[in-house]
Amino acid sequence: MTQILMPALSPTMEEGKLAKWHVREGDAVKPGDILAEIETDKATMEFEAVDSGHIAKILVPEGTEGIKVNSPIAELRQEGEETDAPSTRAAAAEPAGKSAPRPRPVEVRERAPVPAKGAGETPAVQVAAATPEIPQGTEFVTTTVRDALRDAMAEEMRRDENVFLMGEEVAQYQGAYKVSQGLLEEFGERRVIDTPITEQGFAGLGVGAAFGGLRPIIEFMTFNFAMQAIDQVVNSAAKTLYMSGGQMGCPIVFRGPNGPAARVAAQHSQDYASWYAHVPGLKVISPYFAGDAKGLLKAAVRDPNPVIFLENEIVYGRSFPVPKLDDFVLPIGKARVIREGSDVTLVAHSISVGLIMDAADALSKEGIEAELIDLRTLRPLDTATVIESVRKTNRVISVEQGWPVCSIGSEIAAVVIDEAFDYLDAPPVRITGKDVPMPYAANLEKLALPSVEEIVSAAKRVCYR
Amino acid sequence: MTQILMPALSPTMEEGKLAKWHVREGDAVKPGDILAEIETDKATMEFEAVDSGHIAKILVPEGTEGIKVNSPIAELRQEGEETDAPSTRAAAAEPAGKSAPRPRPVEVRERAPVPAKGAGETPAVQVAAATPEIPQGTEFVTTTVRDALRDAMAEEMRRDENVFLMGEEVAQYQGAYKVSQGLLEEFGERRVIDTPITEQGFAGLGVGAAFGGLRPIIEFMTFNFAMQAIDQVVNSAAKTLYMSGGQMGCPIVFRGPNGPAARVAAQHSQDYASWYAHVPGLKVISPYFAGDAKGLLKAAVRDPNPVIFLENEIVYGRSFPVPKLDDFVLPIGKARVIREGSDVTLVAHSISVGLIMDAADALSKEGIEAELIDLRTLRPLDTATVIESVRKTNRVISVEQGWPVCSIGSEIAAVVIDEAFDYLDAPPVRITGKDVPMPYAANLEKLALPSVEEIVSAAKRVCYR
Amino acid sequence: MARAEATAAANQQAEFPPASGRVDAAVAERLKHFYHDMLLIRRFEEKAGQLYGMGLIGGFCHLYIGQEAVVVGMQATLQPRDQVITTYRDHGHMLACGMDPSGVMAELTGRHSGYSGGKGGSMHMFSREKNFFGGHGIVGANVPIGTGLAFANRYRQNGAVCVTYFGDGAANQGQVFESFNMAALWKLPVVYVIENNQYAMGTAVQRATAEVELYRRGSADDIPGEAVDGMDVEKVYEAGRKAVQWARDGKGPYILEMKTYRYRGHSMSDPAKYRTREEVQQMREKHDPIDTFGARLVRNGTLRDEDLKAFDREVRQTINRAAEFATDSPEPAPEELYTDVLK
Amino acid sequence: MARAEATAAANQQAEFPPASGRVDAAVAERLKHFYHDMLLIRRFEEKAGQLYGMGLIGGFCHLYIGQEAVVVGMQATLQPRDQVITTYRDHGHMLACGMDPSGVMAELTGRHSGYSGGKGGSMHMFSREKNFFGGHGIVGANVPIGTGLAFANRYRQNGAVCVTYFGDGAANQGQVFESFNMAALWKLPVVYVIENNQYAMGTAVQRATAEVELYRRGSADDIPGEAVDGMDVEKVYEAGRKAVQWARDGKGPYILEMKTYRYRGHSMSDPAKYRTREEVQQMREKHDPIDTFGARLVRNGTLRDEDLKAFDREVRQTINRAAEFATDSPEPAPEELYTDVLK
Repeated sequence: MTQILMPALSPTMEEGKLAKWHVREGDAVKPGDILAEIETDKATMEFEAVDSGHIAKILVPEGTEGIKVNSPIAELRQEGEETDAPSTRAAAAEPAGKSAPRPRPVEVRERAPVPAKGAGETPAVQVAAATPEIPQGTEFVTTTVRDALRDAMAEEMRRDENVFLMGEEVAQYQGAYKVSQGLLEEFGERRVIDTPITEQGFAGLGVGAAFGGLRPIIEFMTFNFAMQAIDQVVNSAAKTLYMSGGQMGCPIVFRGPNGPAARVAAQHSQDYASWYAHVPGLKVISPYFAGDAKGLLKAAVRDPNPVIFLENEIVYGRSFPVPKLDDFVLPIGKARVIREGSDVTLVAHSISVGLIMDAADALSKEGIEAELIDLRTLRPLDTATVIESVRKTNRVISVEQGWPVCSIGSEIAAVVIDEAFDYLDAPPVRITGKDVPMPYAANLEKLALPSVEEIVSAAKRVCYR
Repeated sequence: MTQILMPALSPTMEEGKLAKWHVREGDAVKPGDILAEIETDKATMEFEAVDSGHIAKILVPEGTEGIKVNSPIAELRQEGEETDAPSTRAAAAEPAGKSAPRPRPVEVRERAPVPAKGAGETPAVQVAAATPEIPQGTEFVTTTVRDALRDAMAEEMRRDENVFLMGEEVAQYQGAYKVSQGLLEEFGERRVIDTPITEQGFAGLGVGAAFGGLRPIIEFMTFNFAMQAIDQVVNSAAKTLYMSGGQMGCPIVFRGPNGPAARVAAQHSQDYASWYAHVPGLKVISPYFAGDAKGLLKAAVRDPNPVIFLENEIVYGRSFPVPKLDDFVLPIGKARVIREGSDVTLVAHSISVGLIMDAADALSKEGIEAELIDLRTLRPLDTATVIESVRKTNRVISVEQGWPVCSIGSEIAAVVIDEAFDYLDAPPVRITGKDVPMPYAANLEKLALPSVEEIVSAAKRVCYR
Repeated sequence: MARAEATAAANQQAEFPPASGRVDAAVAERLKHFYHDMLLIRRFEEKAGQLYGMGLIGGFCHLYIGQEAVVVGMQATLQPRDQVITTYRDHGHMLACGMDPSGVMAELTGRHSGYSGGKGGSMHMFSREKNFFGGHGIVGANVPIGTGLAFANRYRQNGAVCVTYFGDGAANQGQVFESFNMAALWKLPVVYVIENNQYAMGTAVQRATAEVELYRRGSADDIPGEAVDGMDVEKVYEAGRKAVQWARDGKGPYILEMKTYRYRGHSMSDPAKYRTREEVQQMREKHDPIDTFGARLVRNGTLRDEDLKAFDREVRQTINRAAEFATDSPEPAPEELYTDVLK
Repeated sequence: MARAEATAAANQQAEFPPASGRVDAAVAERLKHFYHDMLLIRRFEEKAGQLYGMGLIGGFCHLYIGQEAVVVGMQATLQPRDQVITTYRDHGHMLACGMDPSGVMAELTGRHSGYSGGKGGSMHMFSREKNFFGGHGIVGANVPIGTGLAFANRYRQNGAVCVTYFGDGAANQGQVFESFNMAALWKLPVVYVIENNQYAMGTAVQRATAEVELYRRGSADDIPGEAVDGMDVEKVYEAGRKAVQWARDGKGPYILEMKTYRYRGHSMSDPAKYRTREEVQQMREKHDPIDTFGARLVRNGTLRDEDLKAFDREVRQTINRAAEFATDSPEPAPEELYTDVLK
């Protein structure tokens, strides 16, 4: 008897729903037959048989949600090939061997901003308090970052006929990471356009369309693929306004996931934040929370300049409260203090904001109150907010997933030392991705990325504890 | 009568030689006729007539050297078209109007390294003193950086049959900037290869050739054009050794001019130093002196890793002493103290080394002794040499032509603050190219670039003078 | 320079080619403008070369001398709403689009009154008013951009066509093929004009390109292509009309390979050792687009010798005024360094 | 896995196709190896899918199921000195090159004993020993690299050919055309194998490519091209022999478009909604490269049903051993994080 286990059907899947059984007990199956439909965090997938045999028992009825990956869902009676023993073993519920690394855990739990100290209100209202754009009493809706981005695009496309979305798999496929779900249906093929795999070509085509008066949103399946298009982004989009003495505005958004996802290795895991932040003529946005993702993407679409909008694949599935407002637009270029504290300033953007939040919780237990800054925009960098905080806490730690040399952290350190030299009680600390291409192995990938432990330890060090 | 003036025949030409007259006094000429052959800093150019008329007088005999651009070399008697008056005026020796901007002056004078304090030896020997690779008593030959680079390639190609040079115009044309002069003649079409204008393609082809056991030198006409190829440089060349667990070495050199030249505007003037320095898996070299250019390029060709070799178009024409050795190879990854001083450390690479040398002279007159560091290699960055100097001088100023955000200067500041926090008497200063695309206008271009004045002023400020 | 526009407008109705040896009035008017506009470009470029020699123009400066028939013939096929985009050898295109020679020359000298306020220089100039979209410095990069302008036209159903010029060297760039594929797939209204002047900088076409018939460059995408004598403005016009109409009719892209020649080096600093002086002289003497066309006009009675001389005088005046303007205009104010980075 | 190599070696002299219905001994040997190697890939991929479902394999994982005939047929045309390079759908290529299934599977599970020491994963694996040059994650980027391997062969006059595989999606990338041009211009010994499995991720060929006959993709460079039934290993072998010989003879590049099909999604996380279940079933039932070929071998007497079953048992054992090895091997040591960045 072989146990059929709940499969992992995406790099980031932890658990799923058994939407439908395609077989009943007693049915004969052969490899390739569809056994069931499974709902993952992104899509409904068909689950195929790998071995021949008969379904002896169905262990989990259809409609069950939250089934952990690798838990048994059915039993298969095989044709009794004696050589299949190892297969049975390998398919056992608890894989043997010294380790069975799971995909790096994805925190899909709802994750609200940490409340400011002493406030008794709900986290959602705390977002409001820190964001003057949201009127008192606004209702909040828990939304994934993925859906917040989609909603931002949909709203802007409804508002302005000149806005369109173009990229690989954005239309029929609903987005490689499902960010454009539903847009083709609402806006049609004219405005939601699948491209060939020709990044340089369609990035340049987008620039031309922007010169021609449209408002393109160009999705890169990941910014790793945008390296092939970066000449068009920098030389054509970023520089032309200047080269034309102000004539040729290029209102375009280049967006997509940036940095590492989970186990996709070196060529798919680079963080381009510091490269783009280096280039005048661009604006660069890298949000963490769903509300910021929505409000800033809407601002990006309306901005008359080329905007690089760096998302994060793992963050797509995280949920946060988003204000229920008809037209929620946030200003580009403003960092946000997401938690006040007196002992050390932790600065981050994108997924690393989650790390500093966890670190702050841990530090608080040890009596260190960290002030947390979500940069949100990387160009222009809101150095004033950082400096103001450092003048209070006298210590600063930056956290990012990118490589260390000439990083966002290097810039933060240089700015802080320049503008708050006399306030510093310890040198600024940069916590970054390690200075290596991203490894595939689960244990090495974990080591390559910044961790809560590193942050906590650095914070204690600069606080001389 | 119209004066025929010595023409400027390249973006960097200041003066030239009248190699040959093709006309004599009394000859009739019409537009397009060749008047003379002029030797510029790069090539011998034919100089054509613009107007019709007769050569009335030849003012400068052939063979004359050092004729300043715009000085009269002959007189033309035109056919007497009355409407040509403005033309005559425009062609006058001293152009009227409020300004006649000249191309940014190129310092072609021989420029030896500044002697270390107190030494009575010649500058050439000083280079030796600071460079353990050069035996005592070695003869030095004054060489342009252009020729030093060519000599390095020629020597390596003679040494190793697997070394070849590929790029746009490297063969028949002898290099767009004449760096590969003579190589086609010596090594033939098999090893000196003109490519189509397809940067991504031939960069990738070079990577494949390196995987296949050859030692490619890929010349980019400028690193500005390499932005189209940067995916191959980073994803294929830099990451594959790691992704293959050490199997797939990629011994390749990508070289060419980087950063601004003279008046070539935004798309041809970007400095990519910090971008490449950011990327693990690469080595990044950016020399100033001819000897370093030679010794480090030879090291780069022999290195088993992908090496980015950043040259500078304006520096090509500068001359420095180069040791006359059969095989002069320098270690990659070592900065060099080119002048000792006690008051402030000035750090630079490439053409900015010339600026800090001039600044040090000026500062010395005001009683401030600067220590000068030529980084030479940007990855790995020789932070030890910088830190050691800063611990002595307690002040540091970095100078580069690239943009400020996430720059080499940001990295220097972050490293210094981390490793010499308690030694600093003033915050590190970053002097960089301004945070704008490069403008074309002569006056704006000058303002966009770091100047000796800025360095001197910053040095006085950090010394509290 | 309203002339170029007038030419274009005048010719939208005119029949072409003329049925007999004598030409009717509208056609005659067009032919005169052809001659005039080519001459204007020629004299402009000669003057630019002169100012470069004097150090008044800096950096790179890529002259269009020899190729005048291409832009002049093409421009006459366009309507004002149509767009033009090209590479860095762009002075001729700007003049053909009706941009003011003084403003172009002032940009070359890096003055405030230049089309880009002195910030762009020879390679980067634009006129939204004249639908001229540059002037781009990266070889081949303007091709996706031009394709994007055509995409915007189709998106807006505005009936406009984008003429995207590039050279034989750019014709090997990957993004050109990527553009061809998208333009063909989506039937975008774009005419690709390959100005094959035989040398990509110093590399002769056959040394850089496996298939030297560049009009076939779109054959992998089934894009119609045609080789044209780019030294004959009438042939350019004829082929251009057909191609532009094809694109305007929604049939998709069209490729015109203009066989042409540049007399000068790639840029001002190119000694052009890769070809013989004789080759250049041969082209100048036997195939010059202006001389041969002028002679034809005199031969068929459209113009007299005196008319040609009068054109020359007028054009020289225009150019001299432009040079004067470009020399006398002030440089940009220092604070302009920081403007136009963002809108 | 010395079998794949043995197949290649055995077949260098053998006649093909057989003249009569019965096949001679050498040919029969080759055909058996075809069947065996295709089956090995199929079972390997099924197991990989299973381990992915168990969370033992992470990230992306692009299965080759359905396309086995392409690499198996091609590999048999090669000599040991020839090189192979492909994209990220690379497991089949590695097995066909003779790489150890255990080492490949251990790389998929990210273990120290994997071909890249666990650092590369499914998309980035290499074997210098077997002349397999990856395994590349950027669509199209392996094409210039493969062209460069061919360049090195020509440079060294070593008589080797580089087979460069890529998909229908990659066939639109600009750098592919750039490579075609250089390969044609310099007559490099490279065979481009376009594995047209009909969908670039979720985009059907005709939605991404103006000219859907991909073997014509080199026509702008006059590169000979040919469409091949990629579901029939014998047809692949036949076409491959011709193409490889062409390249080896110094005649330059050759393009083979393999019409094939992948049964699974683009990667493990692809629900593949862009095609119908019926379309997939139709391919599996009527055109499966293994089933149809196996039936043919039984029909013409080369193998008996029992032989097929014996192959299946042996292959399953190999694969199960590989899975066990890949599950039991330790992860890389933590200090490996910092090795192999530079040599």
